[in-house]
Amino acid sequence: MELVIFSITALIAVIGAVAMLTSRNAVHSALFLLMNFGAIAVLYLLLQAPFLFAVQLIVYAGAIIVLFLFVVMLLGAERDEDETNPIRWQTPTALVMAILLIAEVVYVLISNPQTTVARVGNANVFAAPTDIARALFTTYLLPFEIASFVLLTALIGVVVLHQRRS
Amino acid sequence: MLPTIFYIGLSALLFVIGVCGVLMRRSALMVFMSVELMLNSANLALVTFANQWKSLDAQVMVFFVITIAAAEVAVGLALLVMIFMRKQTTNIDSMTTLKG
Amino acid sequence: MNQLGFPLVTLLIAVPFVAGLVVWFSPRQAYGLHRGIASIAAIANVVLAIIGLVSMAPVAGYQFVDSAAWFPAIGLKYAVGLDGINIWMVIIATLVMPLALFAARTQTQERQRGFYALLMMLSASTIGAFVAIDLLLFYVFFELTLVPTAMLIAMYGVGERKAAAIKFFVYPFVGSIFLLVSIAGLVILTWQQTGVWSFDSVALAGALNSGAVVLDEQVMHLLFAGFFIAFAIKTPIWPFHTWMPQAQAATPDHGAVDIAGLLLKVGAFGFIRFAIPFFPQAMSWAAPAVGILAVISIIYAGIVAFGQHDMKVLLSYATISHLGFVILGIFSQTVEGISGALLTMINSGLTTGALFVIVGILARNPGGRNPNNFSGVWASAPKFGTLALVIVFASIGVPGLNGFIGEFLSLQGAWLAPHLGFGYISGAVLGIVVSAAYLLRMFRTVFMGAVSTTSPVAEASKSELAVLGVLVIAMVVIGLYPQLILQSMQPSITALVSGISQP
Amino acid sequence: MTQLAWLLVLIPAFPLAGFLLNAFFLRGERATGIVASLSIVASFVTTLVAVTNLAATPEEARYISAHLWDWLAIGKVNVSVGLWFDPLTAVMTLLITGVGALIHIYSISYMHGDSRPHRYFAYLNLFVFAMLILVMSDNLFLLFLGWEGVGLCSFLLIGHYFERDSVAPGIVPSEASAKAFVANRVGDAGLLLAMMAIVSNFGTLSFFGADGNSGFISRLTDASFITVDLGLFGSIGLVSGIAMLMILGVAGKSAQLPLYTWLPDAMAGPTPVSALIHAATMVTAGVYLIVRMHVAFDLAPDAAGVVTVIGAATALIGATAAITQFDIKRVLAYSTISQLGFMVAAAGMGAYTAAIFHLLTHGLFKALLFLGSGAIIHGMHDIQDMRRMGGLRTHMPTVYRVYLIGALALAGIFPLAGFWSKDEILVHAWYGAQNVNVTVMLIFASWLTAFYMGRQMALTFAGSTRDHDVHPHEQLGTMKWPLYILAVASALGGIINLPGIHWLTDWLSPVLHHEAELFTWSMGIFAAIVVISAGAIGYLGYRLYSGELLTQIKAGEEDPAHYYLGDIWKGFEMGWGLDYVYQRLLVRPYRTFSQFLSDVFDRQAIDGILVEGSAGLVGKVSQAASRAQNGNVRTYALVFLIGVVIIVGYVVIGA
Amino acid sequence: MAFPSIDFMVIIQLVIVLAGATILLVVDLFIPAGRKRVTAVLALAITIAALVAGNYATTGTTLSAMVGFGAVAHAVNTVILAATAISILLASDALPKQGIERSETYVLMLLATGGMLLLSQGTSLATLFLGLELLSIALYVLTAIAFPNVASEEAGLKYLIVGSFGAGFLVFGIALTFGATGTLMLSQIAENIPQNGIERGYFWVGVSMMLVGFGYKVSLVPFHMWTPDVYQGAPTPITAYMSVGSKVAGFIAIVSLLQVLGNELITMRPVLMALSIATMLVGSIVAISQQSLKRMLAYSSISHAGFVMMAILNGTPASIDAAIFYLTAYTVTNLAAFAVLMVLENNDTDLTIGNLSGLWQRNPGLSAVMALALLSLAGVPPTAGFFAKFLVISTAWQNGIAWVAIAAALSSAIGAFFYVRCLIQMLSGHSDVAPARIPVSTLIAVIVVSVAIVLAGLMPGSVNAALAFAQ
Repeated sequence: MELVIFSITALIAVIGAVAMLTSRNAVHSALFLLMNFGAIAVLYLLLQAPFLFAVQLIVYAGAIIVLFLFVVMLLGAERDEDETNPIRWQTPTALVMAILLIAEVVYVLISNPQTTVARVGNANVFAAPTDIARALFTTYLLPFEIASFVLLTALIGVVVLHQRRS
Repeated sequence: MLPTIFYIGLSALLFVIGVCGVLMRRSALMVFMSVELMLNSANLALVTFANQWKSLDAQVMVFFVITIAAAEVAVGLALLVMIFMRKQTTNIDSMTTLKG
Repeated sequence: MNQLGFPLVTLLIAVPFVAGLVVWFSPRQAYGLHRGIASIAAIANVVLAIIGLVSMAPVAGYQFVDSAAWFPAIGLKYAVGLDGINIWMVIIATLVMPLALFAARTQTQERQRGFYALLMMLSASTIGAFVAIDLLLFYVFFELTLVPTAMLIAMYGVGERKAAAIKFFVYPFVGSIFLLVSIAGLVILTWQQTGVWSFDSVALAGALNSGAVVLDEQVMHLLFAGFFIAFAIKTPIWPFHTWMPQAQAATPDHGAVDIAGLLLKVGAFGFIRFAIPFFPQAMSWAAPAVGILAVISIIYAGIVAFGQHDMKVLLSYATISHLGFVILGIFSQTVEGISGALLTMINSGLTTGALFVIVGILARNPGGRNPNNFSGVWASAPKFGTLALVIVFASIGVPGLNGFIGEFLSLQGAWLAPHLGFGYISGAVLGIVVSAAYLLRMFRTVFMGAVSTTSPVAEASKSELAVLGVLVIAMVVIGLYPQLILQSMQPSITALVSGISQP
Repeated sequence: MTQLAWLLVLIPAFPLAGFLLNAFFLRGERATGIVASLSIVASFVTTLVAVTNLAATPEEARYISAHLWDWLAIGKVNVSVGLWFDPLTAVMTLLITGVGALIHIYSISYMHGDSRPHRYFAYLNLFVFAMLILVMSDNLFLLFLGWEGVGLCSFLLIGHYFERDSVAPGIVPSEASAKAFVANRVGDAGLLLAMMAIVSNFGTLSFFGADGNSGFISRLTDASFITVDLGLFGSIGLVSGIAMLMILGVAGKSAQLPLYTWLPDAMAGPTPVSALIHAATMVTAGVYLIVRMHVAFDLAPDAAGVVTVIGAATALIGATAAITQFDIKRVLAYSTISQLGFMVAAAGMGAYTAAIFHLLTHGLFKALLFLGSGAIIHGMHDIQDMRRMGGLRTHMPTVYRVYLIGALALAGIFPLAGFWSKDEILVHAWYGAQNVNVTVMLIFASWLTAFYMGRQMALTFAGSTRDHDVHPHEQLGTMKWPLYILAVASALGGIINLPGIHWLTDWLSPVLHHEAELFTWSMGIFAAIVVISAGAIGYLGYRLYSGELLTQIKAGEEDPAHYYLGDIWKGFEMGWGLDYVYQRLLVRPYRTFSQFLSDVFDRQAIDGILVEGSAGLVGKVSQAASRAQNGNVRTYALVFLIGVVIIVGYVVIGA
Repeated sequence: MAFPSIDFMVIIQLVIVLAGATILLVVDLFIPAGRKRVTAVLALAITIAALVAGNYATTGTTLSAMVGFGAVAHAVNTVILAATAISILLASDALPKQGIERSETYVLMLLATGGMLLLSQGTSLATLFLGLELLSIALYVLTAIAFPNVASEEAGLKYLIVGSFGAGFLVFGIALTFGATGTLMLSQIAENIPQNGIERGYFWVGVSMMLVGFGYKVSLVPFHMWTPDVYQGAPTPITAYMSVGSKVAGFIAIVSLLQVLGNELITMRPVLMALSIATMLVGSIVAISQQSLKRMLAYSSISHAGFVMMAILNGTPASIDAAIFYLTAYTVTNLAAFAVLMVLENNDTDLTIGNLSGLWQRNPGLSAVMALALLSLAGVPPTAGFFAKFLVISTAWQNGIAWVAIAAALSSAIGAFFYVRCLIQMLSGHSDVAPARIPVSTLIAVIVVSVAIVLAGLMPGSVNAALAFAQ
């Protein structure tokens, strides 16, 4: 059962990713990315992370993708890559490297003697949002604050970059 | 009860696809999307491990990563829009005045 | 504090350095002041050096040592001192400064402030390199000498001064970096085996010779290679010599820079001071190859000098040729050879310095620096001509004058050395023929023949004649009584050769 | 030091003092001349005193030594500045100071009106000083000082007229002087090597040491068996190696094969200089060296053989060249080379006494001839070309007489000095060494000697003057007395070693340990044959050139003999073309080579390829790398990824 | 999970800087447009306050061991804050000259500084990650702050793309490391490094990816390619700031990362050596063919990064001290060089070597400073650069890794060439440009750094004293 759900969602995620990678139109890519994010959200659920499931949907699907779409529409930059690629060897080299990287990861995953097959998904620990909140405000207080500073920085940045020259 | 490596393999695959996106797409927008994909796959791995180790830390980490991702996208898009206003393109191949 | 009760050696460095600073920050128009301060400092330094010489005990090892902690974290000390070997380098290094200042009298006043300041800095750093006991301190001065010289060439030079200055700086610098690597290696390896961070050359030599530190051959050769590259380029030995003629072609005509740079024999000195006590086996191991290079330098530089049309370049090749003898003497690792090498360095300081003064005097005339533009100077300026004659023959190496003794001893030492032998000498001895060839050619073209109508040379001024005369007297004295110098070297050199680390 | 030692010091001290005075204080022509001459005369007198004192010393330890100061004391190199006065030194010193004094006096009027008389006399004094050091030094190192010192002085004196672009016959003084010095330098290199070999093997350069037999010479015998391995060149006995190296020095200084070419050009100097330096004294230094080192040559027969051959060959070559010359001084120059060949050959054959004997007599009559020719040149207003002379017998009778004596002496006509000395050499060659080839060569050479002297007499004095726009006159002034004295000396000089009397042999025996061979009738006959034949050939030469040939010879034209002998004659005239060969094979290639090295090799190969080249290589790499920096961020990311792949790959495989 | 005990004295500097930034942001609103220099002064005051506060900070960790403070952190914070102070001084003159009247610059600089401090003090991967991002995002904006200058915008975008690319790797690395060890705490990671099994694979891939994630920040080859473009495009004061600040911070992060490995460092050493050698050589080689001074300095900073790498790949305390010494020397030297550039460049011209000619006649003082900086970069005694170079080279010998030392020698040999070329150009050339005027605060900054260079060269011990090493 678990495996089935995993397989389906995984498939969707990969398809979404590949489609995003290949589709010529930025809007389509954004939508495929949305699909991928959704699939990943489902996986979060499988992994007993409901809070992150929510965050994923809200922040990514709700905010970031919308932001992307918004910008794409605003700029009308759907098809910005139609002129020919100036660097011919770029794509093939990139693919080769990507495959190599995959190969390395796969090597890591399969080569090692499976002393104990780590498993995930048993239900006895359910990371409730409250636990995460508590963690955020106790153990991870400082990182939390810093995250806020990061957002502040981004805020200032965006404002600065778009203030008109006086 | 799935082995961890299923999830890790998936996240790795997605990560690499994201990497390919950064390397192969020429619209800065697409590049940002690919970066988002990379971060997401990393998140997936984190969550997986969180579950494997029965530890919250990783989930908190994911939370932070999402935050950062948002911030980066915000700044990035702001820059991009600013540049687009002058260049009328988001294609990073056209941004090679600095070189050598 | 030393037996004198005042930091003699430190003063030797400090006096010109401070003088340089003062000149540098003095008002641009105070021409008299620039020259005055510089001259006073130079004279004072000579006096100091002579005090050191006379109050020196005839024993091996450093005297008048000034020592102070510098960078305790790595056991770095500021330690300077004099011994039989470097005292004479210091003497000459101080003596050439007044000579250089004398030659610099034709420097245009408007641009003389920085010139004198840099000259003083050069003198300070040169002396520093000679008196340093601490290895890294030596290195500091060793590289410091590059800066003022390169600046002098770049700012006051003639012709291709930019390229010359860059090459002058970079080429030896490249070598010296490998020296730095070797120093680091030596110190670290010593530290790992003895647990002591020390740059004290005496202590290091002691540790290496007493077997307290054992380097396996590979590492030893590697370290020695670092020392060798640095010193070989700085000396210079063929084929690392090309920076030198180019630099000297670009120095100002009056030759002050060349004279001040003459005692920049830090490279050859470094071989004696550090390479021999640290790596005697490696020296012997390398000697056959280096000997060949030295012989090539002697003959090659002699032949090239014969073809020169610029007297300064000719002289710089002559210097390279002399240094070939020096290197032979040093790598013989015999008492005779090392004494000869030191003596040859001193002589080349005196003789070539005098020759640069002569070229400076000639270069005032329309003829410039090309010997073919002159003729019959001996007739139009008899006194000048005769002095020039003696100096030329001193440089050729006629017995009775200083040049011969040094060369003879170097060659004799090399002959006695087990790893060199007469094969090298029979090659090197050709050097005395070619030197006669190129120097006599220059003398013949410039001083003999009918008096040139295009650029007749007037008799040199009283002061010039006086200066040259004094130099000539010095040459004759050294030539007839070299023991004057050699005796004071003996204890140190004997100790050096017998491998005893000096206390 | 004993008074005798101080006496010794005085001998060179006088000329030195004269030199210093002339160099720094005196300027007037007369003053300088007189001071210079007086200093040499004083030195001569001192020498006489010293000799008498020497004669008083016991036979087995017949030497006076004076140790002045330690010159070098480094490791194995221990050299002192010390003088050594033994019979050999005595005769050399007498010759140097005696002839020197005469030539100084002669110079006073010869150099009258010269632009730089003080320089001339200063150099002359300096030369005598150096020459005295050469012969009086008690060690090889100091000898080398004198050796190079005389070379220096010869450089200075040949170049005395340095501002002239050319003197007769078409020599550039500055070039000639440089040539002489460099040629000598080649020889000196050999001597230098010999010195180092001696130091390395014997640890001393002193000939005899303080006690007379602790020097290296006494130890040569023990070292005679040592051989040195020369790698590719096989191996050679130590002693003969040293001797061979010395031969190089001898060849340079005494103008032997293959280095004699500098001597004819050295005639660019004033004639008295030629007389003193290039005839009487300096050029004989080589012979002196061989005799001084005779132990080494006795121990090294191969080296001695080389010496003999060189000497004989040089004698022959010099003579043949002398036949053909028209410049009055060049004739004498080549004759000097040839006579030096006689001496060297004699020394090589072990006839050291004979060599010294000939050295002395030759010093006398060659000096006489040079001074005579000087007088002629002076009288002919600096014309040296014999084709423009002739008939001078009437114009300068005095010169004619003395010159005739000198010529006969040189030709070896009985009973003049030359006869005895040359004859002793020939006799030794035939009876002593029994070396037929050498004997024949030497005899032939002496015939030629007679011939060219006859020719010269004819061309110069016989007949009537050929060039009518010169008006020869004879006004000798102080030149007169030296000529007379030398004439007498060269007439009677033979006495000192007549067969049966042989004072010289006895005098030198403490040094050379030679007993005079007893005189046999066969020797007498041999000598008679030689001398008669020589006389005949000499007269033939005189007849030929004073007879009908005399009318054919005109200024600037070839010798009639050239018509018969053609290029052979020309070759003789060029001194067998050795000079030409050197010009073509050594000097010019050297010039080109050095130009090539300095302009091409040094700049382009060493600096251009090694230095700039490596720098340029880095530059190329740099440009390539900075082109890879194409400004496209995707490429940056790609390179980034490549890095990641490599690193991850390494750790995955490695860990 | 109780509320953690907070010892503010541990993070006092961080608190001052970040709080100061926030306050300054508000205060800035009430400062009229013409007098933005006041903002600069305030920012400077905040930085100096933080600098001083360092002496009162207490050693230890706090906030549930998310951050810590120690000798090394103190030293590094001092360098970072000093660099920030100098940069602010310089910016306050240079930015207005270039027509960039944006007082937020100082706020952003303070925020970036906060990020750096976090990198030096962080003891958890989370903290390090956030610190890095805080630093990066601030720097993206600062780089592009010279808009509408095209170069500046382009540089900003490139930096952002490469930066987020690197961030992706960092996060993935963190994920894997967590997967291998089950914790984000550096100390605990160090304790349970998996010895076998798949976890070991996770661990090493994770560590190397984190190395990459930090390595791009200090521009190790081959993650360096953004550096020249960004340095050239960014406004010079910002270039100066990031060339020193983010390098120091990034390296200290790498140091704490490598210390986690402990003995396992051996496994990583070949990689680190390769990185170091490549960085040293590529940096100096490519620098030769640069005409733009900023680009040249960018490449030179790359090769210097290689030198620092050479020191820290030993992992011994001594070598880390050497690395910090090197970073200090490099910081002051680079600041001096950039300061001179700022004085020379007017509005937004990109200076080339040619612009240096005749500087000696025009501004003797200025060219003296430049000469000092160049000599120090080349490592000529007696300047800070010399001892730095010597110390790192000697650390290379400690593990018998002479090859890195030789590569270092080659690199600085090549480097010497273009430094000296600038020097000679400056001394010998002639030009009829009017002498540049040195503004007051720049003058102060220049004097400070020059004194520092000479002092560190003549009395290297003083550096250790200033940074309070436990030598």
